[in-house]
Amino acid sequence: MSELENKAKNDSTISAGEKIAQKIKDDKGLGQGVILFIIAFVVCFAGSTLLFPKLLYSKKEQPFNFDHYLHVYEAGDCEACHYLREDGSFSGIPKLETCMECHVEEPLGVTDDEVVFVKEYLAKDKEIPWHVYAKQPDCVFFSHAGHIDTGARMDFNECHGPIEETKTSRTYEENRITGYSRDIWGKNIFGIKKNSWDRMKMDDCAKCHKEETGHQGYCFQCHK
Amino acid sequence: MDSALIPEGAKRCSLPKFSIGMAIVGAVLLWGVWAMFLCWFKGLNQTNMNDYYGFALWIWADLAVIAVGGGAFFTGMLRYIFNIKELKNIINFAVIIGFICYSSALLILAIDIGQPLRGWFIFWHANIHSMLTEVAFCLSCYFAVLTIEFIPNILENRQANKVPFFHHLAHNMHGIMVIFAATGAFLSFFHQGSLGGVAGVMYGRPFAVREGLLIWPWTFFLFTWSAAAYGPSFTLLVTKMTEVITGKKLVKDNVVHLLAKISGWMIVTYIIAKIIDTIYWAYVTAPSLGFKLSHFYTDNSFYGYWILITEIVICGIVPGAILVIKSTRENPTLRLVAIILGTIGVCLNRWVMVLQIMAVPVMPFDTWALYIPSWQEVATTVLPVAYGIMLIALAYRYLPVFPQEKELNSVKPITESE
Amino acid sequence: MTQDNHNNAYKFGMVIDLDKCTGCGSCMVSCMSENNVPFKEDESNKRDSITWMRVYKLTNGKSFPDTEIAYLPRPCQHCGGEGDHGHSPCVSVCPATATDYGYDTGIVSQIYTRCFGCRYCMGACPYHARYFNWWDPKWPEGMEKYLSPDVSPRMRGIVEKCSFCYHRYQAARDKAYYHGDKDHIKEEDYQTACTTACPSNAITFGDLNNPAHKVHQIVKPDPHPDPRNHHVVGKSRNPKVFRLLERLGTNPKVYYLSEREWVRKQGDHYLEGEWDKIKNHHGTTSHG
Amino acid sequence: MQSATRKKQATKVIVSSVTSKNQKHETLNFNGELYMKVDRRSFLGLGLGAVAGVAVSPVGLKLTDDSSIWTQNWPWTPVPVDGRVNYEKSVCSLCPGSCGISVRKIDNRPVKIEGLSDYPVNDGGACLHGIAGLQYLYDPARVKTPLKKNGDKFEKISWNDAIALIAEKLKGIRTEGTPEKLACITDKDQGSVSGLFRRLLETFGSSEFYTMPSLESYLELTASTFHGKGNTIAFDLENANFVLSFGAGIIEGWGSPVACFKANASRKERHAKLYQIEPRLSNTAANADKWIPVNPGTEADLALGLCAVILKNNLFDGSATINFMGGFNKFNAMLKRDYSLSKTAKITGIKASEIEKTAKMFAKAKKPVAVFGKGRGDGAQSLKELAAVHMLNCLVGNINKKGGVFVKPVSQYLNFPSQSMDRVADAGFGKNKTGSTVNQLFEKIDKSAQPLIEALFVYNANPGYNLHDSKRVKKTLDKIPFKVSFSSLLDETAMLCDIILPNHTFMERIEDVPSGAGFAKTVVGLSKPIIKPLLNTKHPGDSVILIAKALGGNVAKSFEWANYDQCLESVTSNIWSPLSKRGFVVISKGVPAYRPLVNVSFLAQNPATINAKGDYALTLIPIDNMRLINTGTASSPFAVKTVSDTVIKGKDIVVEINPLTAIGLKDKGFATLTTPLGKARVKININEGMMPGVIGMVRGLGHTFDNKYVSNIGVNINDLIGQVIEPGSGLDAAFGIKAKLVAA
Repeated sequence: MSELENKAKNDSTISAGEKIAQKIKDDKGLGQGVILFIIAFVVCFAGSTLLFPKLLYSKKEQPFNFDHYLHVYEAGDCEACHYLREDGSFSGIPKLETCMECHVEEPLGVTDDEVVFVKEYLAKDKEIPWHVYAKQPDCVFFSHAGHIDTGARMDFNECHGPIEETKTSRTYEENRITGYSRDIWGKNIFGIKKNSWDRMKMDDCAKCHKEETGHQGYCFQCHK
Repeated sequence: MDSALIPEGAKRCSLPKFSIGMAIVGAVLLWGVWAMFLCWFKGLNQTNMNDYYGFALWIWADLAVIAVGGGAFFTGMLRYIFNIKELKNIINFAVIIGFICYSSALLILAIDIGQPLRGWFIFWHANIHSMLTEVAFCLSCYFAVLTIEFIPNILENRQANKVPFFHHLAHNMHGIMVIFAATGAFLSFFHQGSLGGVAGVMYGRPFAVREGLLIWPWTFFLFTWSAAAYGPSFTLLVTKMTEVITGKKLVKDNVVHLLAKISGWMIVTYIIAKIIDTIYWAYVTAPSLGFKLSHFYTDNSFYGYWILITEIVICGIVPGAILVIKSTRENPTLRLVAIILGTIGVCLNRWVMVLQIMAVPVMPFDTWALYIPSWQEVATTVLPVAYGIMLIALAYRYLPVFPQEKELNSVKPITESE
Repeated sequence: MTQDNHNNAYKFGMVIDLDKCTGCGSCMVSCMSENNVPFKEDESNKRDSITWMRVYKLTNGKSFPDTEIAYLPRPCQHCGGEGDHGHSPCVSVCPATATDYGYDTGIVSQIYTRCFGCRYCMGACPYHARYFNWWDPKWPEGMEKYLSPDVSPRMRGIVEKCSFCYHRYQAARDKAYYHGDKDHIKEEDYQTACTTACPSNAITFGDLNNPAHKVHQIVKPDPHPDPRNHHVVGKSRNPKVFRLLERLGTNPKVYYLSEREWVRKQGDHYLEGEWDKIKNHHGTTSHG
Repeated sequence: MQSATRKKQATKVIVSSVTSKNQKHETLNFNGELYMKVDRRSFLGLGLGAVAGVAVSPVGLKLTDDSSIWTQNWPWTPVPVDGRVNYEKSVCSLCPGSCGISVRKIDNRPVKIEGLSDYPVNDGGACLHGIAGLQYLYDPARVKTPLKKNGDKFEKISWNDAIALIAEKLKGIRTEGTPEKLACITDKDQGSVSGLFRRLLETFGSSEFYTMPSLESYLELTASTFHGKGNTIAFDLENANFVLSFGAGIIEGWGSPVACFKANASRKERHAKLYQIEPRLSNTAANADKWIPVNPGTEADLALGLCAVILKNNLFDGSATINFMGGFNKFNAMLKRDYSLSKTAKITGIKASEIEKTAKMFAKAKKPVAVFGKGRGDGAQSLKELAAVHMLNCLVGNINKKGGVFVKPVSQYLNFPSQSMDRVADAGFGKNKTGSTVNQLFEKIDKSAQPLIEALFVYNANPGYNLHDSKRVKKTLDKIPFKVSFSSLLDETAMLCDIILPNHTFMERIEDVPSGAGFAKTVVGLSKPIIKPLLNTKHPGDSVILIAKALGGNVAKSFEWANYDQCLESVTSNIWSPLSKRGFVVISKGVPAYRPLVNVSFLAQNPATINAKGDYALTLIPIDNMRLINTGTASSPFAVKTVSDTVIKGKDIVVEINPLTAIGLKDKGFATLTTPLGKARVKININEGMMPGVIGMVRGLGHTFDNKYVSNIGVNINDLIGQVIEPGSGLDAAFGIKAKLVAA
């Protein structure tokens, strides 16, 4: 007979009442168990909340630093580079061609970033592989025409934040599993939004649509 | 070696013998698991399903196991709500069979969908108009209920029961089981029904579509009814099989007779409803859409009139009659024939309500669709059977599933304690 | 916009002249190349071959030399569902809301990233307009460079179907926004790829609600429910026009036109003697 | 005391769980040890706490969500890059149709081909092959760089080396004083690239320039037989009100396909009629107002029988016969003798009353036109049939009338500068051509013991696939010592060549594309490079110029352009400005003004009808299916995908047969098809639309090159049909062949 069986046999000799009495006696340890529970809970909760995002997102630097502030100042407005085309589509991140409208032959400034730009891209006629913070996945159709001056007259800050004031390009964070930009899923792991541009998931679009138009929209409005 | 785990007073085969049996069934299980992984990693091209036969063997297996698993909810309802005392001697087993059937159904669904990692969208982005949403919710909830119903039986394992906490938990759970039985019956009513609704609401498919009550087509009620009717038959069938395999009498005849009688009357009433439904469909619903009954059954020998006759007469009226009449019901051979026919009947009904719907051409210029399942489909369909056998074997070996076992097989009678 | 507010909504539809259709296949290929439809080594099993637009061959069933053939192109029918309330056979059954009915356009969507591949919609669709991606889409090396960014390529394990080239509507709407007239999409600005490709001009596409559009003029849709079957709405008042399986009450937005009676009869099932009674009855006559 | 120890241990546990996150094992061991000492509840508390902590944190939810999003963005599913949409106009040169196309591009990437609106040929319409054109650009079977054959294998070679090698071989032939032993086969003789090949041959000293059989070649032959050399024929289908088609697949790719589709579609509005005469219920027959099934190969007899009815009933246009010459009376007498109504009915299998009715309808129609060219019009034809059908047009006087037949000179819009000929060139060019057609050329090479041809250029042609008895053609090709292929794809003929100079596809090159193939208007379009060449290929014009320059002497002198671009601009100087600006030039439209003479002498002799070879009971005939290309190129994967499973099933070809003749054969069953040339395993499609006694097999399958989507499917019907040369014309007139079909 195994040890387990013996033990079981012994235990079975104790009556149910005795067992309960024993249990109450043991309750001295209850407080300790609760404390351990709380401590383990807090440690694991905090650990996974703080550490997890660090593991989940890979950090990618932009090819070189881009000074939006300076460019807005020099070019006059955002539309100089990011504009709607005649067919109503949005130009997005400018191509080298657009950059060259100003940076014709010689650099206009003398920063290190501009040196990189000229040497690595302009001279080699290579498009700059920018990481796009606001990049939506392939299944999303987003009509800029429907949202900006031609449509809902929204301010670009509402989705992109005060990017025109930035002098440096922050690190781009990409979800290792999904390939999404962290800006899309949300800065905060709990999904708490401080600013309207902190997260651009479908529910955020739907919420605004619901508020503004009375209907969250049909699937095809934003999907392709 | 494992005798400490075996219920007291029960005789079980030796561990090596048991292990060999388990290994054989386990090999079949592994074959199924291998096919399952192929389907998950390579996609559903591993099957022979196609755009015409989008629902195939799996969905039939799914509906069939849920139908035969209906014994659990119905027996549970009779035991706990209608308080039919005799049934406590078979309720544990009915619950285990239900648990196996429902877990299998969920597993099959997880293989069947094209994107298993997105399966939870059915809950998260639920479309409340869809019968499948109703199925998914009720199925998952009822599976949870079955788990809860199963737990006390597990805790009654000889060793587990020695832990005071488990002992009391099991005891208390038994006490409140009526609540779960009621919940289970309610949930089961809806998901059995909504599985029937899956077909009945397809108004683009004249073979499937049925008129009905409120948002539910008649198939909704017919499915619930048929599961309640045939489920106990299946419970009896599995009990009989267990008895044959173990070579022991496990449930007293009066219990068996009672359940068979209930099943019989349910089958009879169901089959009357089914006949009325079929006649209404054949003479009113289908013709209103331009279809004659012959459209559905001729042109294809596989789905000929024989399937309708088999389902309703041979596997409906016949077992119903056998189980209703006392003399035939109490004849072990005839009873066995009846419960086998009944089980076949409900499975055939599910087959027709899933696959023939897919096969019948709807556009006038379209043709009949047929398909032969691939080995991966067969393996994954056999998988739950193997899993079921293993779980029943384990449960029988280590849990006091049959309260009457000792009494029926022991030299010295032991009074029952609960 | 609520479900009942159809007033300002478009109702895009199509009418296909089966006497002009030659079965040449331009619409099919135009659709495939417009919508990034993949292809695989063996496409001869038509039951696992993705063709959003599929051309069926109809015969009159007579023997040589009285045999006749007609071709019937079948895109997604964009059903309005019973009573044209938007509960299309497929939309109402999708458990995860991966397909919905756009009350603003009458177009039935399919969202590939939402679909989890239960295939219930395929079972519910009597037209076999829905296709499952049994395989991962694969292009020969380099050929993926011709893929259009307007339509996202699908992944395996999900259902896809004709979208009435919705991306062209999106583009037309963008253009309308740009030109400051977002509420009026011009007829020529939104045409599906099959329509523009058809060398026989057999396909006409436009807004069924707009009397200025050609589809409306050909179809003359009846705004009232069919008195004999209240599920059927939008029946054509042109006796040469029919819809597929109209009696089921799916209310498709794809109409077919033919002078040939045997072709029109193949659009639906009829019990003996029924056809002769109803063949010339089209819509109510109260509204012109 | 006991509790103090426990506390101490508990503290240790906490410390360990905080500090040793990276040392999981240790923690576990520690916990394991503790299990025995610390009571169960403490351990449970710790464990549950940890589980609850992780469970309540967003990790689980986020991972569940992310894993589903991962399935939505699988890295192996391509994501097309977005950009600026722009459209470029060009002309499709996949078939003689020459449709205008509009190519949608995203930045510089073409993504879609559509028909070009307002283009005089197709006005916005497009056929499936043109729309699928981008698949040819990225075809897996494309030749990526010049290749040289070494034994059974090809090896890469540089352009310079390839050109030098060709020049060396050719120089050798010239040194031996036999420049006429250089031959060239192209698809057509129109356009500047064909012009360059012809010029190369002439200045080299050879007249051995051949084109593959095509509708255009038949039109020119018919026109020269009736109306004198240098003419061609066009059909004004969009204005005709009664089209009597002798098997012409008007909606199966005949002529300029999209233009024909448009003309056919407008029939409904114009109340024009189409009568289709052919043994099979083709799509054209199905779409026609009337289908008249005719015994295969008796179309010429039927046409003559119709002529006989018209003459007998004096329904012909008397004023038209003024221009007749060459023995009209003799012709009439021949008809009376050989084509009485009953005789014609017997030969053709059509009821006499039907023949009579049709003839009368045709003659009495306002704008009738009789159209020849069975199927797509590029298959085997006999001159007798072409002439007999055309005679109907001549009789009803619809020549050069609206809605009739346009007889017009072959368009000469190119101005090549005069070429420099030396003694060798003059001598060689002066010699007689080996054969009058490419079929005859191969027959003569095959039968000759001496090598008649030393070197062969093949451009845009695939005789090794496309000519009847293609196995024999391939063997004959083997007898030619040096062959150069100018091909984009590694097709059947290219595989037999010694050098392959890969071409830019039509998407990558500039070229003048003249309309033809019986299209009423004469239009020259400009095909433009839509995308930079993807591979190490060249424009075929540039290849020719490079070879010419490498040959030196008078040949080089005749090719003094820097490159093809310059050549094109100069040879099209008359029209270059509008051509380059608008993309096309309409050279002629409307009814030609002149009234040509009609020489009936060919028919008056009543040339013999060519019968199908062999003595099996059934007749195998080719089917032209719009969804399959039947010339040298294989169809695109998209086109193959559209093909019905009653044509292709798996890798098998399906043949059509009437239930009356399908004795012992099951629908969808397998059978062995035997002809005097060979056997093939086929699947059966029992089809009421097929005439009893006839087996139909589609053209365009059975390719053998390296593209798994379109190759090695079915059989090439040309392997099963042997050529029968019509005496006099030199045409391969074997439209079908006798065959038997036995269940397999």
